[in-house]
Amino acid sequence: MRKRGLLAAVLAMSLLAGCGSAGSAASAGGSSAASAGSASSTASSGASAASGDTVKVGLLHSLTGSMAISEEAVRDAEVLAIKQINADGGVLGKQIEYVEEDGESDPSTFATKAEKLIDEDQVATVFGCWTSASRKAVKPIFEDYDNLLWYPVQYEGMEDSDNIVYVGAAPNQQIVPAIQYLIDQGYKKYFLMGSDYVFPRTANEIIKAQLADAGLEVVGEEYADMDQTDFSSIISKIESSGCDVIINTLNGTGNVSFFKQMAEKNYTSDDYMTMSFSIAEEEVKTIGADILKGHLVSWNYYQTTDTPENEAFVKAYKEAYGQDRVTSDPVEAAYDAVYLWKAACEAANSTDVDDVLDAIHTGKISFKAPEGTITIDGDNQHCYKKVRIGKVNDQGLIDEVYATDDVVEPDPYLKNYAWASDVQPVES
Amino acid sequence: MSTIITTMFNGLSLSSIILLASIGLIITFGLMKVINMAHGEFLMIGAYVTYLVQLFFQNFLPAAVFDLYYPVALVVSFAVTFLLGCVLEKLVISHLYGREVDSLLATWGISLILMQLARTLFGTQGVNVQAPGFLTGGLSIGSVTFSYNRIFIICLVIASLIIVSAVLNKSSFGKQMRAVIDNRPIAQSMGINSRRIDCLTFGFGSALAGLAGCSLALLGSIDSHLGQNYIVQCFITVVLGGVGNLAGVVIGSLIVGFSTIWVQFYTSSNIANAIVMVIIIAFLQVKPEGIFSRKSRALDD
Amino acid sequence: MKITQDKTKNICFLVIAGILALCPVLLNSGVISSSSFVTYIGKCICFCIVAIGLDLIWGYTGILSLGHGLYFALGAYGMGMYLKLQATDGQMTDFMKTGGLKKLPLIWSLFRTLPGTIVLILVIPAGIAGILGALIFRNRIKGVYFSIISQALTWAGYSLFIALSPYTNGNVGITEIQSVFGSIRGKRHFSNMAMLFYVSLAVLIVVYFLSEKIVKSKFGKILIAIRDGENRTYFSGYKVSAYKNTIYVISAMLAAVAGALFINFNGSVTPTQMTITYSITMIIWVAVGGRGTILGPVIGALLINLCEYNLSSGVLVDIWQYIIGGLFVVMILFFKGGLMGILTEQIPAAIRKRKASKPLDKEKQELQAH
Amino acid sequence: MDDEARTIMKIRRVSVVFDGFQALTDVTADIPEHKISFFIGPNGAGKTTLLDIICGKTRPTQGNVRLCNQDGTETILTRLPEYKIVRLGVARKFQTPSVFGGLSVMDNMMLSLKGHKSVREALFYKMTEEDRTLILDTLKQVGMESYTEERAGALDHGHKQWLEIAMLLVQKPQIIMLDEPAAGMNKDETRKTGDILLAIKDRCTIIVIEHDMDFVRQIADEVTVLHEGKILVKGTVEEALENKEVQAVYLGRGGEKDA
Repeated sequence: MRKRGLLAAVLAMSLLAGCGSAGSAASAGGSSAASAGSASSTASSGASAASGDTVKVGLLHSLTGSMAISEEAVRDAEVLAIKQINADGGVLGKQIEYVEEDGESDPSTFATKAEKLIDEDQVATVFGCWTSASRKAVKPIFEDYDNLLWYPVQYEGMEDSDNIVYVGAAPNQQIVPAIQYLIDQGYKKYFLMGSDYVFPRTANEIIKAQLADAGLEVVGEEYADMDQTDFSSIISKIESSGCDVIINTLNGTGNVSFFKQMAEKNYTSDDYMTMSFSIAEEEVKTIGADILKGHLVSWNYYQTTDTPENEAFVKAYKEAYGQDRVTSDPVEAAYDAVYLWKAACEAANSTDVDDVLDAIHTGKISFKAPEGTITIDGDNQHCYKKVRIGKVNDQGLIDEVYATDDVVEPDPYLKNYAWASDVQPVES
Repeated sequence: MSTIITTMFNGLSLSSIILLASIGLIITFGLMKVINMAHGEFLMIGAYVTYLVQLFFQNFLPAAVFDLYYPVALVVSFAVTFLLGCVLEKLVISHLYGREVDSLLATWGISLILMQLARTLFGTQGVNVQAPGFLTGGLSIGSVTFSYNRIFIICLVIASLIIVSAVLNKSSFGKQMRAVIDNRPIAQSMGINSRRIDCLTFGFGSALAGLAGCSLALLGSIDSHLGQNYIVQCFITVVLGGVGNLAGVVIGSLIVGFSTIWVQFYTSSNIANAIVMVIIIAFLQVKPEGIFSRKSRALDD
Repeated sequence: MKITQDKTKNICFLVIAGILALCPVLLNSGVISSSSFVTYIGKCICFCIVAIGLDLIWGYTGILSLGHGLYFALGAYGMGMYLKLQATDGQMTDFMKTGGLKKLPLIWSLFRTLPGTIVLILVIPAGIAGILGALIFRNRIKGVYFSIISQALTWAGYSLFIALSPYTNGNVGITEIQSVFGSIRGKRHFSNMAMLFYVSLAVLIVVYFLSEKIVKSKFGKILIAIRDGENRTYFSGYKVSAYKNTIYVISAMLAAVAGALFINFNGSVTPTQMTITYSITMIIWVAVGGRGTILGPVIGALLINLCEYNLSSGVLVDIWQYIIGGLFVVMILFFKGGLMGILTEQIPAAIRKRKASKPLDKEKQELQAH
Repeated sequence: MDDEARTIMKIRRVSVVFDGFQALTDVTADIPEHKISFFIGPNGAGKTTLLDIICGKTRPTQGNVRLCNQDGTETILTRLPEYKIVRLGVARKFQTPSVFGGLSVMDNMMLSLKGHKSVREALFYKMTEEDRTLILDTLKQVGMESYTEERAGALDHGHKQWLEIAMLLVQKPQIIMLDEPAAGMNKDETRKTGDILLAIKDRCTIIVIEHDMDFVRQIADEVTVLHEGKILVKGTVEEALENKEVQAVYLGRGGEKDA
């Protein structure tokens, strides 16, 4: 990871003249106040904020432990966005200086570090978290200190907080349409499989309700433990269930083991179609396109998404972190989050949390993102996003096979779905 | 019928995986009484070496010979982990003989370092090893499919078992090794270089882990956490089987493997983990000497 | 001479406790700028308590438990359930509903009142530890075998808490709760935080001197005897297994108390607290501080966690992993006594050597010459 | 030797098999009270195994060992856990000196005192004056009264041996079993050990395993020769030494051993 940082530094320097050094100082040095501060002032010499006047933001991801596998890429995207923004003058003329903390894949550490960032480092806002566990652990802290968290990952919904902006998809922007798509495709027998934690369990409750409403059959429901390496018994259960599609909510490493072991048994997407909610381009890379090709996934963004913004984004990302790296939905969402915050600050003409929140509550904060324009909903602080169903191709990229014509309104509690009444939380 | 066969095969292959992962421990833990918590990281190293060898074949050799990367990787990862094992022995383990608990803790520190090293070198994201042609897919008989890879692992386990017992019982190195383990001073007085033997023994144990890692690479993700997924099961298996006893560990792995598969058949994996542990504890109640049988005249060693 | 040394240790502890006690005051008077730091010190106090508990069984009795995270978490969950019920005023929680439960499970309803909760926080871990201990020690399973089994049990507990998601909220655990004294975050809740802080500190002081008393008693001597020669102790007419079991239960209860306090500071608990990694981290505190003394673990826990707090961020993340790993290895290899050992043995010994060797230097050189 | 000595322990038809190896075969013996009984024999004769059985470290495959109480009743030792056997007053010193190295001599003695063995008692135990005096007297017997605050681990071999003997004495046992007490001691130390044993003989029964024949001659009342797990001869030192078989199996090797 350090290596990457240095590599990034070298590339950035050669490519983006001065501000590269800001990036390098920051990304190689993860930013200690001094280095990034001084670097950024030299960086933007000539730009409006020559004074070296900066605004501090926090990055809070797992850089060690089991979750680092997923979260590193997201962090890289946030750093990239910060570097770009600094490169063209920063936020309200202020250079962004980021303070980075390691969540160590332990929600309690996330809580500690969140408090440290907000109260000790006095950051204006924090970009971070991946698992629902870490988000739930820091949520009350952001509320008590009245700070703002930008959460870049799709999640199970049933939540909204004044102090969190959810840039990833709500269930009705990923899970529900994906299931609808499968229903329309005429799949009859569904097998639900996920890692044994809260997102899959909640997601599956939603899916079961939706399928029940459509009068379709769930022929099996299985949960693998977090670091399970042998899936043979789950695969046997799939075989005997006679399902024709698998709804896969496994996370990270579980996916690798599962699909490799499906391939061991000569199964392809023709035998068992899968619809995955946690497989993005990175996972495809680690599992192998030869194994995954033809399988379905559901996101709001793919590296192949055809917009000029995306072209630029993918180019910048690869230049910064190496040609072998790929962009994915969470990566893009994390990248958007930084720009959305910038937009909010500019609308509020302040980086103060309350002003930023006021600006967000107008419901007019939006960003022309790689996935297309996304807008923050003024009430539940989720984003209006396009839904895209994709199919893995043999280059290991994901082709869009279906997309909503327009952005979908976020509905974290699935209030607009009659069948969801049972999965909605207790009114309190 | 087919479900029964499949279940049996699953049980067998899971057992073989566990056994393969723990076979190195039979040497380091069973014979040397060193609790190597970094054993899992040696699995990880084996897997990463496999990845590197594959990379080399992809980039520098014609596609025709690509499949050969795997046998090469087996050899290379054995060699690499052997050397690393020797280094580790010289630097750390050699200070820890007779201090079992301390060896457990110190090697855990080592495993922290090795994991971070993996992150530093290969990044946090997992890397992919593509199975060689002759190990992709499986052999279908009727409705049942036996994956070539699983069959290969079973063979590899049997092979390693034979190697180990041969080394221990036939080779002069094995004889010296057991001499040193039985009675260090006498062995030394007979002119055996015990420090060298220790080093080689530990290296051998680690190398077996590397070998295992090489085949685990085909089963799942290769990342800095690979080792952590196996370590607990490995140790409990060795303890269950009766430390230092090849046959015992084989039995142990079979118990763990089959009971896991069997319980998973009725519940979820997590419940299975819990239940299997309970089963093992219960078993140890009936047969604690499955854990240790010591015939030492010294009252406390 | 031994006596005076114990005295100085106790004085050292009281000094440390005094410094800790000052933190909220300093915060109030603005010397310490951030309340979050003081909250973290509060967490460290909890870590000190669990470290002392670990030292009682490892440092004194020679039983290495790799599973104390389990008891720590049990305590935290117990308190968490009470606090959660306060937050939902006794109603069932969202995750129960999502999990398909129709009404509040019985086990939860036991945690409605604070007194009941406190009792259960002590009784449940004690019960579990007692039963496990009885089974394991009866069979004379000891040394690394015990460590490995305790590790496996922790793993089982972890899996179980994940699997029983409707009751435990799976990997997310118990969140969105306030401390027993209400919210403690930010300057405006200073009084609550101070209250919680001083309660915890008081508990630590009590635990410290209680442990000192235990290890000085005949009971404590027997623990050391067990560590030095288990069978010999049997042949002196002591039922070793009973002693082991007792101290194991005590230290499990200490861990639970620590957990119960911890969740008040942390505001959430997850199964991560019962992972093996977390349990071994606790061992590091004891090893670095110095096993076999009650002061050592306190110092270790404070030192390591304060370093981690400041070092495991930004550029230092990677290096921190090397540091902590390396430090641990070095300590185990060369300084079995940890920092306390260095202070009370290595350094004095070195000084004595220096003094002794001065006149001998000549001879030394001659020896080297040959 | 006076024959009206009461039998305090009965060893009845004891056999032990360690996976296939017959360590003891059908051993039967009576231990007379207030006498020093020796078990001698070449290595592997099963001497230590016999002590292991008496004190509960090893369980016999067949037979049993009974303790004859003053009231005429008998307690079967071979069914009890070792710590209960100890509490009945059957104390043992092991071949390798095993004192509690981490504790002071005083604490070692204190732990060996009779009574206060349960967890609860141990937690609230306060040392009484008579306990203290008893300990000091006992230490005086082995000439270690000046060592009370030494760390037991720091003592030299001989002192460890004597401390361990003192730890047995302070238990006020009925029976003391010693496994090669003279091992690794020089002549003077050996003699001193012998004197100690003679001095305590009237207070308890002593069972000794030993190779050193001078030591045997010094203090033995009765000698039992074991060979390959069987009893060869039983009688006084002289009777034992005159026996042809004994000379054949033992003395030759014993001689070498002493040389």
